[in-house]
Amino acid sequence: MKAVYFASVRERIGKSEEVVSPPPGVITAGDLVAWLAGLGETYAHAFDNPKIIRVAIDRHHVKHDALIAGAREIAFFPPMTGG
Amino acid sequence: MKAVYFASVRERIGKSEEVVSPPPGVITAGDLVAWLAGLGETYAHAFDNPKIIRVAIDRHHVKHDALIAGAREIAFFPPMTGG
Amino acid sequence: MTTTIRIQAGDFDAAAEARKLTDGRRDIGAVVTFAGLCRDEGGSLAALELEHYPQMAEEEIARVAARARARWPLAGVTVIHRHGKVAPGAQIVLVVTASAHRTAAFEAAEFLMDYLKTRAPFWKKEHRADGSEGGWVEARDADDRAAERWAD
Amino acid sequence: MTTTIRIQAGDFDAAAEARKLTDGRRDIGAVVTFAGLCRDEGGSLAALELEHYPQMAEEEIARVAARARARWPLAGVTVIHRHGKVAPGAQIVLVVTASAHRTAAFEAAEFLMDYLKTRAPFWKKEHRADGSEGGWVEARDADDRAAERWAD
Repeated sequence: MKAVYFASVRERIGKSEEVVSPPPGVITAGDLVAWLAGLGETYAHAFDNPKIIRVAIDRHHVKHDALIAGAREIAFFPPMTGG
Repeated sequence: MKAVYFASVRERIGKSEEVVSPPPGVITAGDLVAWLAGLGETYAHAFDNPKIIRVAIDRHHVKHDALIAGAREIAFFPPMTGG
Repeated sequence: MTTTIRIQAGDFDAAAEARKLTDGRRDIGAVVTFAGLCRDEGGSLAALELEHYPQMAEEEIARVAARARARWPLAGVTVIHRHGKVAPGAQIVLVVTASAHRTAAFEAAEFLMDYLKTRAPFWKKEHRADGSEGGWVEARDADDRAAERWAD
Repeated sequence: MTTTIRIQAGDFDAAAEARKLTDGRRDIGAVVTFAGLCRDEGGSLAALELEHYPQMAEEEIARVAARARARWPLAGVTVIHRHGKVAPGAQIVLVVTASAHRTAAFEAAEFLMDYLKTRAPFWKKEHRADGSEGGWVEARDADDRAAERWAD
């Protein structure tokens, strides 16, 4: 699946998107955040406060307990500040 | 003092303003409404529902218990419908 | 702090009025513009005629604007109210509020409209499309209730 | 019922957008226009840079607009949100709502702004006037609370 990053998450990881292949035990959006945080120093920094990270699956906001099965594009970003 | 009338009150009385000289017992705005209502058929019609009549003394909204002593211009009109 | 109040027969340019409040300023984060238009009531209305109490209208709107300024941190307030005959689709009233933050601008604009409705000395008479004489528009209890929610 | 949603780098003309909602109609009594502007924060800000999630931004705003339409009797809704760099004093976001009555127009505009603030995928980064690197603007709890008041 494609992971996309925005704002401070994008800046800290140093890329705006990539294809990721999480292992079978990664079932929810929250699992995916935790797994990404373990990919290296930049990821650990991007997800150092996982509770505030927002997740969107195929461009819909979801909670951390949402299942990621079947997702094509999962986005990670801090709380929004538009408007 | 000058009495000025607006909207349905003006239409029913048939004039927009006049000088009135109420007797000494007319002390409040409400007294004045009651006294005006007795001036004739058109006035009785204009003030047939005195509770809804709004009064302004020298261009400030007042309640019916407001004293009219010293007033130069007293206005009578139905509830407003601007905006 | 700019306060503009105008009672006029002619139309107004809402955008130009909003621009006057913001031009050259960099501390305004929110501009709320309310335009009240004449509805044709399903085709039954040919026009509205707005009667007003000239001197008091301006003074009363100034008092309402002063209350809004005292209650919210506003960078500017503009109120324009037309009188005379207006056709369906035409503008009747304009309120513009500018503030650093949106909550103040929104609340002040709603407050101004609620108070204009219940305190500004204007009365609407209907001219009917079928040529029959229209009556005076009745005041709405809903407008009184709307104004009451701002009671101090 | 007209719904217009645009995400664009360029500026917008609030008055022209409001006119598009009302032109040729005689059943609209109230038009509320909200324009959100970039503040200079007492001179410390040189510009804001707005990052966004392109496809989702438009879809999410459409979902928010659909909720507003379901909740209030609206004749039209327009939402325009800019991305990229904007200077102090420049416009960032526009919401226009049109309805027969003012309460629906006001409430829907406030609802749209509250939801845009908390659900539309946009992020603001500051560029400081002194040349130092600005940070990402922090989300405000007040915005979350503002959105929560509309909970069904």
